[in-house]
Amino acid sequence: MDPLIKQILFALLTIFIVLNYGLIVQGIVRKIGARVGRRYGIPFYQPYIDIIKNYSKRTRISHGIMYYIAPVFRLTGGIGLLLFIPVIFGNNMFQNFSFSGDLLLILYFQFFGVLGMALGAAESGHPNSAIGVSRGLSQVTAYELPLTLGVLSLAVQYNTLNVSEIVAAQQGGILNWSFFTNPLASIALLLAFLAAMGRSPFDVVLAPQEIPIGPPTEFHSGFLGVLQLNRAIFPIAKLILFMNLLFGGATNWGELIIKTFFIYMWSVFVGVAFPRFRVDQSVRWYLGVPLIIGVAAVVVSKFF
Amino acid sequence: MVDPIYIVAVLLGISFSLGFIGKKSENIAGILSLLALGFTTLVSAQWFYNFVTADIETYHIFTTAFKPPFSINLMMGKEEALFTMMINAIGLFGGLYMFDRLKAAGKNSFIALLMLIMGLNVVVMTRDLFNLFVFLEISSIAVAGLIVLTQNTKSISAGFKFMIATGIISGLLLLGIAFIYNYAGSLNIDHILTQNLEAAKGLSIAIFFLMIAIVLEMKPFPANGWGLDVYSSAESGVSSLLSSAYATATVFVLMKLLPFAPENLQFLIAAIGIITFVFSNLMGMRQDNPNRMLGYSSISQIGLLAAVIGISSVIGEYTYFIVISILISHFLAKSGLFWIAGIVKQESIKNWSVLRSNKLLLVLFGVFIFALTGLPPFPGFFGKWELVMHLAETKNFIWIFAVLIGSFFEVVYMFRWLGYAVKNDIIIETKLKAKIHQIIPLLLFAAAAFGAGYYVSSEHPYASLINYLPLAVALGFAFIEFLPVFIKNTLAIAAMAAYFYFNYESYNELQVIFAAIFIIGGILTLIAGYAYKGKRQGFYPFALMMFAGLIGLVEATTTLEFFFAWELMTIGSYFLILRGKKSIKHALSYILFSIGGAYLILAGFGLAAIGKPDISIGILSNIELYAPWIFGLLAIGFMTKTASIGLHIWLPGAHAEAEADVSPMVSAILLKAGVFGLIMLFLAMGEQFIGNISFAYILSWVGVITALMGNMMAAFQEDAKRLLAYSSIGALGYVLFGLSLMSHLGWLTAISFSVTHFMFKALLFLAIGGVVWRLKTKDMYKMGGLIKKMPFSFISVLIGIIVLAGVPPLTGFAGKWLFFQAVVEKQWFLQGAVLFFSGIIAFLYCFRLIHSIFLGQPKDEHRNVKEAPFWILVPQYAILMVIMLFSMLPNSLLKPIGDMLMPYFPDGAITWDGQMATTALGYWNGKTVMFIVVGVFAIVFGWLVFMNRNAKKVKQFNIGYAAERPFLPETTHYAFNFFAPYKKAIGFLVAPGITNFWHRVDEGAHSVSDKFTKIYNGNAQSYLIHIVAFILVIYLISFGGF
Amino acid sequence: MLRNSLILILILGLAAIMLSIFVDYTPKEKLGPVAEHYANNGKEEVGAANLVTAVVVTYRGLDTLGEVSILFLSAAIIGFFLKIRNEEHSKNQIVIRYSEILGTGAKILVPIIILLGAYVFINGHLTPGGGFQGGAIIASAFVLMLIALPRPALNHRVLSIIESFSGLSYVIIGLLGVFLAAGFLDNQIMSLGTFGTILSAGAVPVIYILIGLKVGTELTGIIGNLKEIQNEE
Amino acid sequence: MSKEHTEKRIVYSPEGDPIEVNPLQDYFCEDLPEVHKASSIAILENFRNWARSRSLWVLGFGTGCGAIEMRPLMTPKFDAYRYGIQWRPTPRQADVFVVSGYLSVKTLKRVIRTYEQMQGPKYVMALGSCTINGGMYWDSYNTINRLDYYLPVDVYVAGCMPRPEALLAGFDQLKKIIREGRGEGYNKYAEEFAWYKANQKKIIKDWDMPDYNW
Amino acid sequence: MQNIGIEQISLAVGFILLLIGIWGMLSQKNILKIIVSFTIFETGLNVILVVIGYIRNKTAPILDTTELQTNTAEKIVDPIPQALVLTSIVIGLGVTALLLVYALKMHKEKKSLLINDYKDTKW
Repeated sequence: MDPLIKQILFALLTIFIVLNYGLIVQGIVRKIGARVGRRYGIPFYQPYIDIIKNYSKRTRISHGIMYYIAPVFRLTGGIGLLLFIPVIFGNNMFQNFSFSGDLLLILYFQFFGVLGMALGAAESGHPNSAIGVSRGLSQVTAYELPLTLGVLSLAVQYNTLNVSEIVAAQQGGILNWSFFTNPLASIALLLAFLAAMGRSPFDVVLAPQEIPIGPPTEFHSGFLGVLQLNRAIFPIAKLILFMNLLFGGATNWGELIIKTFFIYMWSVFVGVAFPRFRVDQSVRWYLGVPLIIGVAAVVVSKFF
Repeated sequence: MVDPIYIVAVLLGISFSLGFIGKKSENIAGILSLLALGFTTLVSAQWFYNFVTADIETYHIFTTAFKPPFSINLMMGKEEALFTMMINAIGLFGGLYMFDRLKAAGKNSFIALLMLIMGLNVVVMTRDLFNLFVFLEISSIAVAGLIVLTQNTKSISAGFKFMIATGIISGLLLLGIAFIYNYAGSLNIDHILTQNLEAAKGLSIAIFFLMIAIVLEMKPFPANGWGLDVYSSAESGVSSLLSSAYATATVFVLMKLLPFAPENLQFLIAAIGIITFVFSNLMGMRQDNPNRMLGYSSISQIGLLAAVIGISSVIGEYTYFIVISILISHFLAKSGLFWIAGIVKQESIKNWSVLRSNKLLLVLFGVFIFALTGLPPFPGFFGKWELVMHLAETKNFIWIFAVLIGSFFEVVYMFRWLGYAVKNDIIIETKLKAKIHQIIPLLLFAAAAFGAGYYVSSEHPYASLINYLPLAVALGFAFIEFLPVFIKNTLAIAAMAAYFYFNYESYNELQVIFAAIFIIGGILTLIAGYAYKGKRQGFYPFALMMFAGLIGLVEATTTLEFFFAWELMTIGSYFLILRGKKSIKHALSYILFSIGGAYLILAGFGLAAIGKPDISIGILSNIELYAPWIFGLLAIGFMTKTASIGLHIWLPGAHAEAEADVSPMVSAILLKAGVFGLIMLFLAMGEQFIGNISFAYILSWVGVITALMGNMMAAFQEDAKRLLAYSSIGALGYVLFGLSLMSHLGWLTAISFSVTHFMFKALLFLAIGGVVWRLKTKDMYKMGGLIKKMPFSFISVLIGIIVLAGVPPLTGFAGKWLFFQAVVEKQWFLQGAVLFFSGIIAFLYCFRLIHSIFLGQPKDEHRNVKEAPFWILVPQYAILMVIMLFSMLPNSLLKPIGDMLMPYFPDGAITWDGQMATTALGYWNGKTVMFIVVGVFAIVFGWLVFMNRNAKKVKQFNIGYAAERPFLPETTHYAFNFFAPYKKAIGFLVAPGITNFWHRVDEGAHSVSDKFTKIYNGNAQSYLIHIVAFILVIYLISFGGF
Repeated sequence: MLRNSLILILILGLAAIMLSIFVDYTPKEKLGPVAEHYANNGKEEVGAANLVTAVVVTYRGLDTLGEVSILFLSAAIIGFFLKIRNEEHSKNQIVIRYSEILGTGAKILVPIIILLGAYVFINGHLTPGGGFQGGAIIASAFVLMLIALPRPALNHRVLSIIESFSGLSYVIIGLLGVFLAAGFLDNQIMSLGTFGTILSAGAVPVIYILIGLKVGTELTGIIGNLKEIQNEE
Repeated sequence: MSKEHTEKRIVYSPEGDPIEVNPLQDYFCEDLPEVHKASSIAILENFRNWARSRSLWVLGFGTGCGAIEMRPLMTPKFDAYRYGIQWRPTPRQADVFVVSGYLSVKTLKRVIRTYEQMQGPKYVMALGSCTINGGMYWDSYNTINRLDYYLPVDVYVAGCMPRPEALLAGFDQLKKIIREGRGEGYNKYAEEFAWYKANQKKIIKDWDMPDYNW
Repeated sequence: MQNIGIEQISLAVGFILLLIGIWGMLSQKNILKIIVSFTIFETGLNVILVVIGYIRNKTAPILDTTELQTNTAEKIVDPIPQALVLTSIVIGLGVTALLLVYALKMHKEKKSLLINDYKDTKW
């Protein structure tokens, strides 16, 4: 088989696995949230039904071309991000397209979807969308700072920006994980991760009552369906990235699922325990403790 | 050749014979006078010409049959020829200019004019002290007469002050002469000097009186209130005579008598001169009356000349060159400006907008202002250059500082004035008409200013290397201003293309890159100029002048050429910026920062040239002395152009208010001049240290903070072009940081980012310019929903912001990727993190830009707007093509730059494998990223189109609006204060501290200026007290006691 | 008070400077080099018995030309300075009372004074005096006339023609020196004549006559102008 | 907002040319709703209906006093989420409109607008006797009596007020209706649009919307 | 200072006149008095000039006797300062005349001869 075709097929397989895993984990997480609130909660497969329902809608309206293709940007951003991350360590095929670029490509490609989505939301002409985008972008700038410091710290530690190499360097035992070898960077990254997942207390972007879920407020039917697909893939891609950076990557899908699930749980636990921050609060918070930790991480890894 | 004695004889003869003429025949009197002056001008011109071309010997004129010292003799040397020529010319043309005024005052006023010129001629030529005194008296009495040409309280009291003051001064002069005679037994200058007189206290006091009287004639600070009052109240033509002729003669007298003065007195005179220069210019800043302002300027220029003459023993043989070039500039420009002031007749410079009704006068006004402030190609430029070079060579750094700060003050008020004339919105409904006899002198003097510049530069060993061709082409466009824009634009593009085509082979790679940004970029932005209708007067000469300066920078081989080009570019861009709306303030701050920066560069070059045989750029690379200083001065100088933090406040306004195609020119292209300078500097000087800290390290933080602050301020702007302007500040911060990394990757980033920044900033500014063109507003919140009206502009902006934000897969990412490779390699993580942070902030304003303008709710007013003009779109799409090419094939951009950098930074280069770039740390393949992204995008898009094939197209208010319906687009479009929460969180960072700082500096300088001017209280006696006190103080300093 | 003390301090300072000069001053014992040359050679070179005249008219002739120009210039300036009002207010002149005795006396004295003046400038190269002194004496005659007589018939036109004529002639004589003799203002365009007689010293007497005329008319003109202005009050 | 915003006005373009603005026409899509046929592939349609019935997104719009009875559905005691019932803040994403109780004329206008902004298939559930016959407000000058004059109601839940359990029963009923393919209320609305609109306009005096709010 | 003669006394008088003149110009408020002070100043200068040319026990430089015509240099005072003083006087005359006219004109403008009243141009 042509290696390229093979590669593409494996990429599709990756996407398929991640999509399903993402949807299920979404359902489970919501279930957990319900259980914390002493409810029974939705069935774990509810996200599937919601997506099918949304595709089954018969009417849809369009606000314009950017609105129309915004979900495409969003999903392309999610899938692309996934494809640029080496998923399974030691498996050539599940490296997907990570040969295209290193960690920096991944960090920057996140914004591809964000930007497209923001544009689509803006074109709907809904003020709440624009407010949401404003909040979202503001918050992004805040948490990217500790994130970058953490990543830079890791880059110093391993002297590379190649994700596969970072994973390789963490092999050989739990204590080799960056989480243990570089705790400061890990803390900075995990704090940044909270907002990156967009969960409480950093979910003011989507505040459902105040600005009816913000940017996607006008999206519906098939458009919303595409966005929901992305909501399944994109967090998992991020989780895989954090897993690769901090927790030694995964050598098989089982390991991947376990590790990412626990990383996800971190944000879930924080989310169910803390109320929502206002944007300025979250921005200030990120420019406080996490920033200091990030700076400390960089300084420590540079000089020690 | 005509004996110079005829100058005296003819002037006297004619003035005596005017008595024969009856009262009604003033015309004849006037014409006779002018003929006489014309004759004398020719005589001295002829002498000067022969001195220059034939190198003849100095000619001595003996009166009576006896040789000096027994009789009075005159001398005609090269200097005398030049000075008398200037004096006679100003007499002739000043007389012509004032012809109707003099005529109205009667034939006797012609006598005063002739006598003044005659007196000054003899003052210049004579070699006898007492004769000097007599003819100086003639001149000052003649001036006192001319002052009352217009008789009003002001002029009469000013004349009285003048007479009383000159009375005391000439009394002291006579006292000095008397006692010199007492000790020397002779009055002949040469004779006295050749005697070896024993140093008696009385003699030295006599010499002191002689010198101090001459210095007082030059109106030193603070004993000069009488002079200022004359300048501000006399007829403009008379002021021009006083400033140009009288002052010129006193300068010469000082040169002539300087050998009398002991060394410490010479330095004292120099000190007085430089203090006068600085303080008069400082006080000039608060002036509102043009004549008085010019008076301050005159006094300051003469003070500078006194300073130069005073330290001639230090400067050496170049004193003459410096004095002449500064003096000629002052002479031509000051007379021209006084004359124009006489035509305009406005008491306040704010009302000078009336000058706009007469284009010719406006142009002349600009020429004179530039000549006066010592900008190229006028002679003052070369004078200032040589002065600084020689002061540096002799390590008189405080003097350099004083010269530059004084010049800077002068620039402040001169350009404020120019700004008012070109742009102030006070409309005065009068059409300025200048009579032909007023225009001719102005035209001739303006032409002479250019000619003098050429002459002076040809006298200079390095200035003669300057390539004047681009400047000549630019000036040539001034003569075809009557042609329509289409032809001029085509010609301009053709000229630039031809220049590039014929020259690019002689450039090295670095030069090619920057020449390409400057020239090709220039051509691209010029294409947008086709969108303009009419003649677009005043655009092409300056645009081309700017490009001439830019290409001159690239081609410069000596520091002089570099500085020349730098100033040229500043002038051109200043006018381009001044063309914009409400630009008056911004253009002023632009020129102030530019000139301030240019002075720093000048000082840096001066220091660099210490002990070097020549001034080629190469000297920068082997500097033993003061290297950190030189580096610092030059770096700060260049950073004024790259608008680094602290020096950036000129940029937002200047770029934002400019026209649609000027904004990209100044923002995308012009800023790269600073980058080029920095590159040159770094290449030549490498890393420099203050103590243990590397300059590069400091600059890296400057760059980082610039990037952060620029981007953050951009996020909070309401004005689209201001937003882009702040974004330029941020982007140039990146470049500065890249350069300061001093590594292969850092430089690769900086240079490639310069290219990329050119592309996206030109794209964005053109696109936004097109929008502003149609919408006639720059406030983003007043726009909205324009995507449907201006889809092509939208695509430009979309691509532009994606590149700007550095989002893959477009070429902007290359810059970001390289940056972090470089940062990690260099291990400057904190800077890297802040840069990343500021890169994210770029998203804020990028989104805001596209959202507020193109998305959201369209406004009712804009329902019928059309797409931006075709010719503004053309360059955008040309740039888009290139962006796409570079995005697909990043190595087509990066590899040549990398190769170019190999000689300088051989380590840490990128290895290329097809489009795959690999560094020690990471890798990136632009092509596959592009394919993957496009592939995934296409599939998802197909899926979505299939799902949503029957989507219903709705209108702007069909939104779920909390069960209500929107009522007005204005209230529904969320765009004003878009990042309010963000501002709430970290808005304190963008408090306008730096702007406030500069405002305080400005206010402080003005209030100091105000305080100082208070000493001129208008009372004649106070002025006399100043004079006496001045004499006493100088005496005490010079003798250290009584 | 402050101002006056400041002035006093300044004057004391100046006085201190003057004192330094004064202390340093030693009376001359003999002539300086240039003066010595004049004393020894003046007779042969210029031929004027009055050495001061020799210096004034010949050796330092250019200064004298300047002096004449200054007077001329002052007169000219005063002329146009006062001119504007002249035209405006020439109607309402005030008649000043005068004394008959004074008037008659003046009429007698004026010609004599003029004669004296002429004598002084014609003999300027021989005896003390000269063009300036003679001119001043002539002018004093006119001043007397102006003060003593009610409506002095001062013809400014004539004055100005005499003034211009003498000035121009002076310049021309100066230039003749360039053509006929050694240089500008050389007195040897005419023969030096016999030392000590009226026709000696070459052009010096001629020049002094011209200067005398010129100074006389110029001073008269200045005073006449001032007087006219006063009449307008 | 006053009425003047619906009247024609003149604005001036940047060049100064006058532009006439007709708010109701210019800002809104004027097209009328269409009937959307169900897919002819029965199995596909059944699958979709199943999905629709298991994923009922309720618009969070409390129109009347009954809104207070919806809140308990989210609490642990009733937990409607387990039935696939969720609340959405925007009509665009909602499937079910619960008209909770009495409906004043003022609110009716908003309800109509919101309903029309939902995407089909969409369902209306009416709570309480007030929506059936006016209930205790039967003679109010300001409330409507019968909701189905104005909107196609799929399920009525009677009571004043119905308890949350009754609501759950109502949802259950709605699910059944949907699964049976009878949840076509929005098609009915499109078919008899003229009648509904006439009724609506008869009672709403200050009609300042387009006929159909897309 | 061993023998104070006529030269020193005259010189001192000259300087004192000079200083009185300057003092007058600096302190007198009346324009006419200022002009008078100026002439005093001029006179002082002229006195000084004459003093400079003076040589004790020598005669005027007028060679009207044959005795004077030989060895002239040892018998006469310096003629040059005398020539200079003539020029200086004439110049002083011209300036004074002009100043008086100025005073006249200023008085016409404001009907005042106080120098403090003429401060129209300043700063």
